[in-house]
Amino acid sequence: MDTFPIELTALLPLWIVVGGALALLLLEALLGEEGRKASPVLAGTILVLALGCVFHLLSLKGMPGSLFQGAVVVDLYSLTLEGICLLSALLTCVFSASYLRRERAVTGEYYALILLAVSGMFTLALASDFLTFFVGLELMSLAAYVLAGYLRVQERSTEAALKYFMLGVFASGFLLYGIALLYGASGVLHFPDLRHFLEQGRYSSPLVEAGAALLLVGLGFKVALVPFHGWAPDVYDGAPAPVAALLSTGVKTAAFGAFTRLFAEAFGLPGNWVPAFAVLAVLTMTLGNLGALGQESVKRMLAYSSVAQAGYLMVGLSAASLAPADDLERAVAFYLLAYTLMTAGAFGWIAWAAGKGETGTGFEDYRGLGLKCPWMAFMMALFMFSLAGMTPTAGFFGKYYLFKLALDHGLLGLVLVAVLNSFVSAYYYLRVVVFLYMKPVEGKETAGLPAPLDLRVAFLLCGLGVLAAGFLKFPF
Amino acid sequence: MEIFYPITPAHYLVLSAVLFGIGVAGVLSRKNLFVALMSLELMLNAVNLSFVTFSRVNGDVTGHVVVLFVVAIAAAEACVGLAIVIALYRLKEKVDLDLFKSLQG
Amino acid sequence: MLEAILFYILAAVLLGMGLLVITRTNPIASALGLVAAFAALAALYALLSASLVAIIQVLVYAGGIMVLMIFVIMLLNLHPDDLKPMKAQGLTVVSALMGALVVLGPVIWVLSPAGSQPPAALTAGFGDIFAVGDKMFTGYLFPFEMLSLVLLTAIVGALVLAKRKL
Amino acid sequence: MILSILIGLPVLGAVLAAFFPQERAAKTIPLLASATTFIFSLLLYTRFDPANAGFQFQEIYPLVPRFSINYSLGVDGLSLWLILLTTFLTPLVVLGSFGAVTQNARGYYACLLFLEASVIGTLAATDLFLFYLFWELMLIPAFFLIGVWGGPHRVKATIKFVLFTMAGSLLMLVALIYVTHEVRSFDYTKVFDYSFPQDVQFWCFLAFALAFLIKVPLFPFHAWLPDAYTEAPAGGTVMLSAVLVKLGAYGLLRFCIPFFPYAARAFSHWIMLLAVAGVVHGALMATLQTDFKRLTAYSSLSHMGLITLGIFTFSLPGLQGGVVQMIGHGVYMAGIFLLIGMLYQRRGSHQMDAYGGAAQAAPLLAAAMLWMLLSAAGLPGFAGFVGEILILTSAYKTWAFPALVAIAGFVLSAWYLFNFYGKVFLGTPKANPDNTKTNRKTNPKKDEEIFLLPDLSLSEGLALLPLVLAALWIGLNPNFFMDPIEKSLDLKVIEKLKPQPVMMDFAAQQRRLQDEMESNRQPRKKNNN
Amino acid sequence: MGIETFQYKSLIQFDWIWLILAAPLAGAVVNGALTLVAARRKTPLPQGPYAAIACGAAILSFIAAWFTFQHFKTLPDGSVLTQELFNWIEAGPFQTSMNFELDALSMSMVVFITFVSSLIHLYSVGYMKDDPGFGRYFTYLNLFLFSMLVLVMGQNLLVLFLGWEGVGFCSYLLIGFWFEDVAKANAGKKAIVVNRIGDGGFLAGLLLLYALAGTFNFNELQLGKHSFSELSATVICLCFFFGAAGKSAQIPLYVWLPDAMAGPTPVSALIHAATMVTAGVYLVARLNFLFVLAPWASMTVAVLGALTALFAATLALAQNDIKKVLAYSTISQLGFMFLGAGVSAYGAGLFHLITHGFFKACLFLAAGSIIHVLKGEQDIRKMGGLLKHIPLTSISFFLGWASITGILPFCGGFFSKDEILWRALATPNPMVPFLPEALYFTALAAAFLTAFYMTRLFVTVFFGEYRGDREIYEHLHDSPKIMTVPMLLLGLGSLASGWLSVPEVIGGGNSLGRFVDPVFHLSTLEPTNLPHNLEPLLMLFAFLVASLGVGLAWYIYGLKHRVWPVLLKLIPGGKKAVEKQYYVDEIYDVLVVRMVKGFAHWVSDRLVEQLLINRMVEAVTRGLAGAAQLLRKAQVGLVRFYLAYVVAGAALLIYLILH
Repeated sequence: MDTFPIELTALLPLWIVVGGALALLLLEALLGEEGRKASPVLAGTILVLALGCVFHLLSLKGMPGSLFQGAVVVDLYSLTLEGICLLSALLTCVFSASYLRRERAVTGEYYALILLAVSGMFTLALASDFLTFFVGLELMSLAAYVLAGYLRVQERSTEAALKYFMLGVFASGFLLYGIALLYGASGVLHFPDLRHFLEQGRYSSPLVEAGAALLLVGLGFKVALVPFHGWAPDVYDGAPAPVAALLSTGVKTAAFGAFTRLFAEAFGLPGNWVPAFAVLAVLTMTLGNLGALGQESVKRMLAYSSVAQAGYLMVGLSAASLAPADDLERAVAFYLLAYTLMTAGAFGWIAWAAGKGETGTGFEDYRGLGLKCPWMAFMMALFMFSLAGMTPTAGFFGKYYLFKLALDHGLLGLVLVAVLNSFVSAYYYLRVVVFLYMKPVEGKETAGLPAPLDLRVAFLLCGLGVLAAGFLKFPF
Repeated sequence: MEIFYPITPAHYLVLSAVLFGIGVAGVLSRKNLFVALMSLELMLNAVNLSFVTFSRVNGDVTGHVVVLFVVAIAAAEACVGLAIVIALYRLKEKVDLDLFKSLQG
Repeated sequence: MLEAILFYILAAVLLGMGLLVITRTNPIASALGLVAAFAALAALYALLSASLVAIIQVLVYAGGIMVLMIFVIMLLNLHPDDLKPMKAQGLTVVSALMGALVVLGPVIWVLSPAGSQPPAALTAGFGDIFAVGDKMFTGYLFPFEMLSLVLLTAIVGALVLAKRKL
Repeated sequence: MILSILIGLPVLGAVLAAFFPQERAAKTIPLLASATTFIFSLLLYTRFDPANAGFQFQEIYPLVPRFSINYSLGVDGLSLWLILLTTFLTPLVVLGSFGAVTQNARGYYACLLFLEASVIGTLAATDLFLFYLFWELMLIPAFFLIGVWGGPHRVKATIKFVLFTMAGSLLMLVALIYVTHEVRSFDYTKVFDYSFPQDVQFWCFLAFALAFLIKVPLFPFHAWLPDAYTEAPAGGTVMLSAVLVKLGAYGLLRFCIPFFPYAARAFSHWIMLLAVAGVVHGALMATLQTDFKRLTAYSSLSHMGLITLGIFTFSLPGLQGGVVQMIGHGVYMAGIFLLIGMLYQRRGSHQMDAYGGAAQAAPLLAAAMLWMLLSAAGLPGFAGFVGEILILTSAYKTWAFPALVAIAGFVLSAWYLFNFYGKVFLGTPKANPDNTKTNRKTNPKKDEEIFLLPDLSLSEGLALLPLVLAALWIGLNPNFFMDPIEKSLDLKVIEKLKPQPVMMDFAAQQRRLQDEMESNRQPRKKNNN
Repeated sequence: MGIETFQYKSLIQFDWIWLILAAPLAGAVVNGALTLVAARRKTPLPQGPYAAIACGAAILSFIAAWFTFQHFKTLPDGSVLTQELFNWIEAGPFQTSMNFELDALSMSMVVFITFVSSLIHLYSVGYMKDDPGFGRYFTYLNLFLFSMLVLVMGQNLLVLFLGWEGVGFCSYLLIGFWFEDVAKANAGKKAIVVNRIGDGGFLAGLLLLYALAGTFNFNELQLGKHSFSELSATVICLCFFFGAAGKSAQIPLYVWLPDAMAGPTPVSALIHAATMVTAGVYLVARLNFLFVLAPWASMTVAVLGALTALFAATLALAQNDIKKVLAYSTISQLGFMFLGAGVSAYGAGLFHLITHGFFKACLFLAAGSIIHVLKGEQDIRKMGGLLKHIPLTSISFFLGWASITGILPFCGGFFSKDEILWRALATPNPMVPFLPEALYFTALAAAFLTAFYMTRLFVTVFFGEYRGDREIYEHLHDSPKIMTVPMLLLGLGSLASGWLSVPEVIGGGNSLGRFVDPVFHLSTLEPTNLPHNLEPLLMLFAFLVASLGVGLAWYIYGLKHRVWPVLLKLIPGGKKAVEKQYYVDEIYDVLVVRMVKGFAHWVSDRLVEQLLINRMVEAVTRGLAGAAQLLRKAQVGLVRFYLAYVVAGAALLIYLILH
């Protein structure tokens, strides 16, 4: 390994993914029909390879740190985020394989776009300056816009793409404006330089604060914080379910990861963030939960729930300027892992259970499924318990670490609101389980499709992950 | 008169802010998808003006680099945006934003 | 003095054209307004000694993006009747402007003092292709590489979304 | 290792029961697993050292090392009997459910065993985090038990149950995070030795107590109880009433009072008042019911109020009475609810009107029910009396008013219990509503079958017999249960509650606060003199 | 004084007391097991073994009691036999043992109880013959005997309470023995519920007592009785008296006893006449050392006792059910006993308890025999002229009648009642001066009425023409020997029991009084109101009053003079009121049952459960659902709105951060 430049080895997962994307495109172009059939397998292989690479890098003792003259930083945190994004993408690929076959929409470009999105996520996770950050964000977002509208013959899918795109670019404008203001104030784009600049005492310059506020708008949009969340329920609902899995987990993980790094490392000083974050957290949790409460479609409920879950993350992030960066990043990364496992699992389950054209996403459609397909239903129940934050699932541990972080730094009121919300959320999560197991089948036969082996394996891994994640040794 | 003369970077910045505002107003108020897209371009260009100004203030060309990147990204966005427009048009033969509200509630 | 005159003329053109963009019923008119606005912007860049950016602005934006946009508008060949109802209602406009002002007010308030200090002294070759290129290919090599992927994504995305058969 | 095995065995049984391919094994595996667990748990009693008030049978392994969360188990006098009660009741519930549960039996037994494991875990955990893990884990099997195998309104009931419990638990979680952060340890003993400032005690006590008092449930937090008890399947109701609600009382004894003695003393009068209000309210509500399962549910509320009353007397007889009452209530409520399940299985109704003269058709069933009702009514010599008299006498000494009001519960219990017994078991036999009128045409039966109400089957009898004997044993030899735990109660609860010297002047208080700051929040040893 | 008391009693370990208890318990267990086995197999077992076991157990218990009694008599005065069985409840300072003791009071009770119940066991063998619940019956009966013995032998109040509740429960079982009949089952329920109400008072007394004394042991309580102030003693005594009133059917809790006649007649004889209902008197006597500290409480006991005696006697006047007459008479006689206890004449109360036990058991058994031969007929209007057909029963009934009315001097109730009357008049009452006279005349009136209604009953049943079912009349013959012999024995017993304690003033030995004196002598107030030599005069007066009653009744009923109805018509509604038992049941229904149910319904259910709790839960859920729907409206689906939210959010953030 020593003979290779460090830029090559430390970023190997990224290169693998990029190479994979190109290979998939070539395959599609050169082989046509056969290439299409092989593309999910190839994409999966590439992702597994990259994941192995990430694990290997995580197991190495020394971390290379900053590379490309400070444009990226490879440390345990970014590698963990990469791992989570890969996990999300891998699950999406598995969910997509059977889903796309059912919808008769298999193409190589789809998987290439996933890989391109992943490389965007990587860039975001690794970014250590605003420009890299912005490029990564755009790379990820562009791929995401297209994926959301992938089933363009369906109005819902295209509408989702439209909404996602319009709001995404709009928010990018704000984000970019924020970067501009920060750049204007400090003259630098690198996070450590910004930190250095802020430490010199020009912290409360209104320019910095306004810049940070606008930055927050852009980031808030990406991670769907209320009131920047308008798109999220519609997009997650309208996009094909496997894509929704990717959008709500991988994309969010990368955005939240970078968000956390930005505020923990670049802005990690006591400042005016706490009230702003707290207000966002409260709004996001509460409105997200209330939105989910009124839904009759499980998929849309999950969409709102992912908004609410971002609110819990914000509870932890509210301590960003108070807690050590390490603690914060650890708590956030763990929560993202848990969140990815359960949310991706839930959306993937919808992809399986909703049937052709996603006609069956309502609560009523899953009546008595627990008796018909006990193990698949049990997996969904497990995801729901985890989302509701019940022990001993990963969801509980994730919330626990976040709340603990906030509480340890005196944010009692915020945690109480979070707890209250968590309580409300239990109602609609459990409602899914109620329909699965406790409502007798009435009238029409519900779905109860056979689950292919790859799906079963994916769900089993998800389920095991949800159960075990809290007890596993975390990389950092 | 000091507000208007001499020209300081603040003038450019305010100009940029106003342009950004026009872009925002356009996106918010227009139902025509094309106009909305163009308004988005206006917003990005307003930010570009700020970058260039700050570059000039700080005597550092990093801002210019950012602007070049933004131009490229804007191109990519326009490309995807137009593709979405086409897809929508194929569905409804219209490019009216208000027509697309099947996802709600 | 000359700079001031130029600035005010260009600013007037820029804002006027911007307003034109968001008020015209016909998207072609809007597009032409946008081209003009971009041109004014390029001139402003030049005023700020950003020569390379100014050139790229004209080449890429006015020459590339706008042509693409107009092509699409033409391609879809919208009937004039379709355009009528797409004009914004008065109330929406007012609320939009209010919204824009709510955000912009404080920003402008912040910007005015921040930008009022005199700019740094100009160094030789500030903003020319060498200076910018040097920066781009040293400190920002990685994002630049990634930028290529952005463009690739855009191409693939456009392909996926716009091709006729799935 | 004993405790881990006690937790592991039911889990193993649950997994086996769920996965075993043959339906027939669905009954034997859980029975074997729970019976083995019970036999194994007897080791706890035989090897328990009553002279040692600390934790015994301890096991400690790191669970989440970064946060120094340990998998640490241990048993002391506070938890000994409740663990044994759990292991004792589970095989009986399994046995008693043989006839009752026919649909998805494997899942049912798996849930039951899973519930047992989590209850034992809750009782044995000596790490606060681990305790919370198990505490919430209990909800999941209980949720399924009520929701899948319950009555017609089961969904509402189970959601209500889970949400109510969760509401309390979540607040407790916040307090738990706070407390463990303050002590910088999750270890029970460390937190136990720490003395919290008064205002912290105040709030943390409220948060902890709310969780436990909802579980108990204390009036007026009992809204979940009637529905959950009524709608759950017989086995589920048994586990709820006999085991789960006891964990609330256990939590009070284990955590609330020793951790926050100042606050416990400050709130004791209010809680006593609410407890006695629950005693009377439950009894009065029970007199109104026409559904006998609901009636029993309210009577359970009444009795649990008594237990809370006993705990908050803060005297040794009161606490011991509370513990004996917990065991006794566990035993006779298990009996009553099993029997109610058997009645339901025979006639498909919980309405008293649907029955009548059952004692004639099913004398053994009637005798067993009467036996359990006598315990519930607090007849001396039976399980219910010992706790009642101990609690009332100690409560009277602490504060006369609630004890005297609680007598109303004693008086009314005869009214509603014998009313229930009279309407269901005495009088003229009533026809099975299923077989009359409309059903007669489609389902012609002989006249004698209309009144059919078969007596206890062998498995049902076997399930009830230990309960019958236990109800008497507790009533006649309560010392068997009280002696081993006396020391633990004394040292872990009573000693903690003794008032510590109060600093009267402000300056001294300020100095104390400063000392606290300087000692960098290190755990302080309790000051006993 | 306290130490003196303690020294006065000497506790002597006696290891055979358990046998008295164990025999009936074992009988109950064995019979119970047999019954359950038979019920399970659905094939009834033969009745012989049941009867043998049960009667054997009762007789064995009597023999054990008798030998213990013989042993007891050899001991010096004030001795107490004790046996410690095991520690019952030990929790810190709360120490209670399952200990039993026999002093003179409980000794006499035990001998009496075991004797009477042995006879009634035997009688029952005949009476319950062919009943399908034969085994069950004897199980209950043995269990009752066991509980009753525990009650009187317990060394502390908790053990007493064990027996107290046990007899109440057995009474419930036996009243509702024929439970297929809803009315009978409900009578049982009424009994146990009313008893429970009294037990509430008992329990309150226990709590107060324990809080003050820290013990339930009678000996220790007596030792430490000076820790009670007069007020606390009064409250405690009133609480216990409330409990006693429940068990012994005194005002205001007597209402269950008439209904309790639903049980088999031997049960009425044993439980609801001879033994269980006297438990209240026993309790007051047992706690004499407390009552002496509380003169007001004692006075209450006396007044309520006297009132009950009169009140129940008036009710007995117009009853037509033979058992109901006897039931009211029991209530009335219990009132006499309480009157005795209330004026601290505990010995006299106990004496009357025993004589009453004999003659009332005898009367009930005779009534049972009549019912038996008449195939279940209980209405005296359908009887008459039975004297010559069932001579043995008639003789028994006559003996009982003679005892209760006191018409036959030197027999049964004559002495015991007169002793109570005398003490009521002669014991001074410093608080209410005219009270002794009032009590005396009330009791005398009750005695008069007793003589009257008993004679009415006697005459109506045994003389005149038979008015019932002819078919039964054809086959009339006396009950079998197994029934008549115990009946006659009891009749003779009621004659003989009068001689147990003939007053000294007329040259008697007052042996029972002397026997129990060590228990009570510190609590007894000397009858100093009147000179002792007035007693025979009063006795004579009482006899005359009783004779007047008998004569009047004979005149009215025996000679067919319809004076009585005319008399009643003079008081408008009077007869109806008496027949309806003064509407007490109805009043209680309104005052107690309806009020409790109303309270439960309006306060507990409507106000607390529905309005406060459910409404609140509902309000929260509704509020959340409403908010959720509102939020759905905000998610309009239009991009422009979402953009506007973004702008609003941006404004919010900027203001928050820049503020």
